[in-house]
Amino acid sequence: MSNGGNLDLYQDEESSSYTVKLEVFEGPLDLLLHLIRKNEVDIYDIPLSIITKEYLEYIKMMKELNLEIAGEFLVMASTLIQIKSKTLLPTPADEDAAEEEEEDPRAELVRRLLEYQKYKDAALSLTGRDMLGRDTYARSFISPELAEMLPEEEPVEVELFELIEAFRKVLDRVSEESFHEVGAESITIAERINEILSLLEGKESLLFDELFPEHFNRDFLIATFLAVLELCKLKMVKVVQANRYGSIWIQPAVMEGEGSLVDAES
Amino acid sequence: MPNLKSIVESILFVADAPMTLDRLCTFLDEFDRGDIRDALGALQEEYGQDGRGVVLVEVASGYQFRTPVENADYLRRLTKTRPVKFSQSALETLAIIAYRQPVTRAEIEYLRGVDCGGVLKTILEKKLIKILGKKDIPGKPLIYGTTREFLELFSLKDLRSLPTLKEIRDLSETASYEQQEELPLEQPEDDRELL
Amino acid sequence: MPNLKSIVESILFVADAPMTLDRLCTFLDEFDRGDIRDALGALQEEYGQDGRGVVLVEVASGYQFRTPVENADYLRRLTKTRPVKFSQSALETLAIIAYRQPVTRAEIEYLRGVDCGGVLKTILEKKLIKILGKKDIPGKPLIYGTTREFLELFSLKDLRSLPTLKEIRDLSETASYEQQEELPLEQPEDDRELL
Repeated sequence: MSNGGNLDLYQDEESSSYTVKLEVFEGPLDLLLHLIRKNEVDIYDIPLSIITKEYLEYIKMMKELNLEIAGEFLVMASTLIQIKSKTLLPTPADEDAAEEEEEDPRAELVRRLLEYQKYKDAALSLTGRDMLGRDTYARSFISPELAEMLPEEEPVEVELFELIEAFRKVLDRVSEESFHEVGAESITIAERINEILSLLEGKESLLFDELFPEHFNRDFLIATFLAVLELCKLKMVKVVQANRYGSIWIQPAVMEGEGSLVDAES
Repeated sequence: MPNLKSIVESILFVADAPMTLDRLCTFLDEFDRGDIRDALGALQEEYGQDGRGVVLVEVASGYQFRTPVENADYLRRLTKTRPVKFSQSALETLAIIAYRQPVTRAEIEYLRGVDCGGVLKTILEKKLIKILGKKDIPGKPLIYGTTREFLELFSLKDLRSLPTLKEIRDLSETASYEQQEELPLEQPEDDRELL
Repeated sequence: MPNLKSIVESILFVADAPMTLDRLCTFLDEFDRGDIRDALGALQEEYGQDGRGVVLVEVASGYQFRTPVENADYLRRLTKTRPVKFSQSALETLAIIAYRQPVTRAEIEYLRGVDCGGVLKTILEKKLIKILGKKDIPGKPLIYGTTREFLELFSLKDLRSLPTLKEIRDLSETASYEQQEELPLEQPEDDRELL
């Protein structure tokens, strides 16, 4: 394992864009570890007054430099203050409370700091390894020998994340396009009526929510809603709700009269 | 002291095209051209021995490691199981079907904005989607849905285990802390102005 | 009479990912598994000699030809892509996922103390982690784990070869190696005057 020196620990954008050099920390835990190490104090016996003061000074400095202060830093600030005020409380005198043998209010924080330091070290040892594409190289292309032979069958290799990303891209594109050009006529109420009816076909009921996919463009949602209203008006569906806050169900209103509802409609 | 023969061997190994002496010399400009040529010669001899599975051939455009012809039949077996990557259009189409099934070709094409006939055929052949039936609307278009093989490919228990788009969007958006209430920052003493 | 060592060498050479013994045996099903293992051993020895520009490493549960570390500087001139570099946040997140998988985003964020949505998306896109499914707890959060590409990137034979996490006793001498007892966290006494 070579080459551990090749690290670029603080390469986040923030670090370069300000003239005043302010060390960048990965988060409040990182900052706290830094302060503990800098003050050479015992992590199992953190002097909260010193550490809290310096922690808050750091945040103040970020503020003065107009750095965006991530919410986590503020949460930790309040946690520190809370812990500090807890340690200031007098130990309860009565025996009942004493028996409970309360944990040091700092204990949870110490556990988190130690745990975080463990993974910080693990991250460091990862970059110290022989990294593919930095310290060692492999043939990352299809050898000409193989390329010349056409595969006969093609198993597929794909990750779930790629599938979802693909869908997200489609939807991003669609809502943009429909916003600009496609317009309301692309999905007519009549189309949605037919679709709802075919969804209902052979079923006793359909969850109202199922008609409204989570992410779809506004026109689609409006058309769907109007289609349901229209179907109610035509007495082709019933909209029911089991109780006041329960789910809304759609049921075919005509159970008799055989034959497809959709045929009757179209 | 760098080992020139080893360096040339490494370079030829990772290069995806034949490498000329000239190009080698450009990359290794601190070395002598004659020494580089000698290194190539030594490598050719080493890889020229009988029974090697890799040989160093000199083609018109330079030097390249190749496999010997007598092993070609075995390599052909690799191509039979070589996993192919999905094209973006196949992925998009598959994703639309997964999330919108039952769905017609027209609906897919509306969402993608392009013809999908070819892609549909491909993923039908791979058995990742199937024809569920015909939609009872004028024209009676075919409707598509995903198959058991689809679930297996993505190690999904059922369709409900597909992550929702919201879960995926949340990944790129910020931060749970934004949902958080006012911070209890009033403290007794003098640090207050720091905040 | 086919030369098994030569065939294995050819296969490892053209394969674009580490090749497991199992896969080799599937491809070469007319050969004995023991013989294939022997061939691998002979190749490892051959490529393990000093001054070779190609070495045979065990990575991601398989075997792969790679270049030795000492030639990295020269190879960097060749590759158009800049060497991989990871931000501290990506590395920490990867480390947590590697050691604690399957793990949810909330668990990672608790451990790091910061939001990790953006980082997770980046390393998902780089295929270093993958979605393993959903955790069977309220809210059904997604769970993450590392991929074969993760092992390849950090030259790890498998997840078991990750170095053991070091327990920290004292920050000033970061990382003492020995395993540590229970944390002495209950100390009711006299810290109070420090405040």
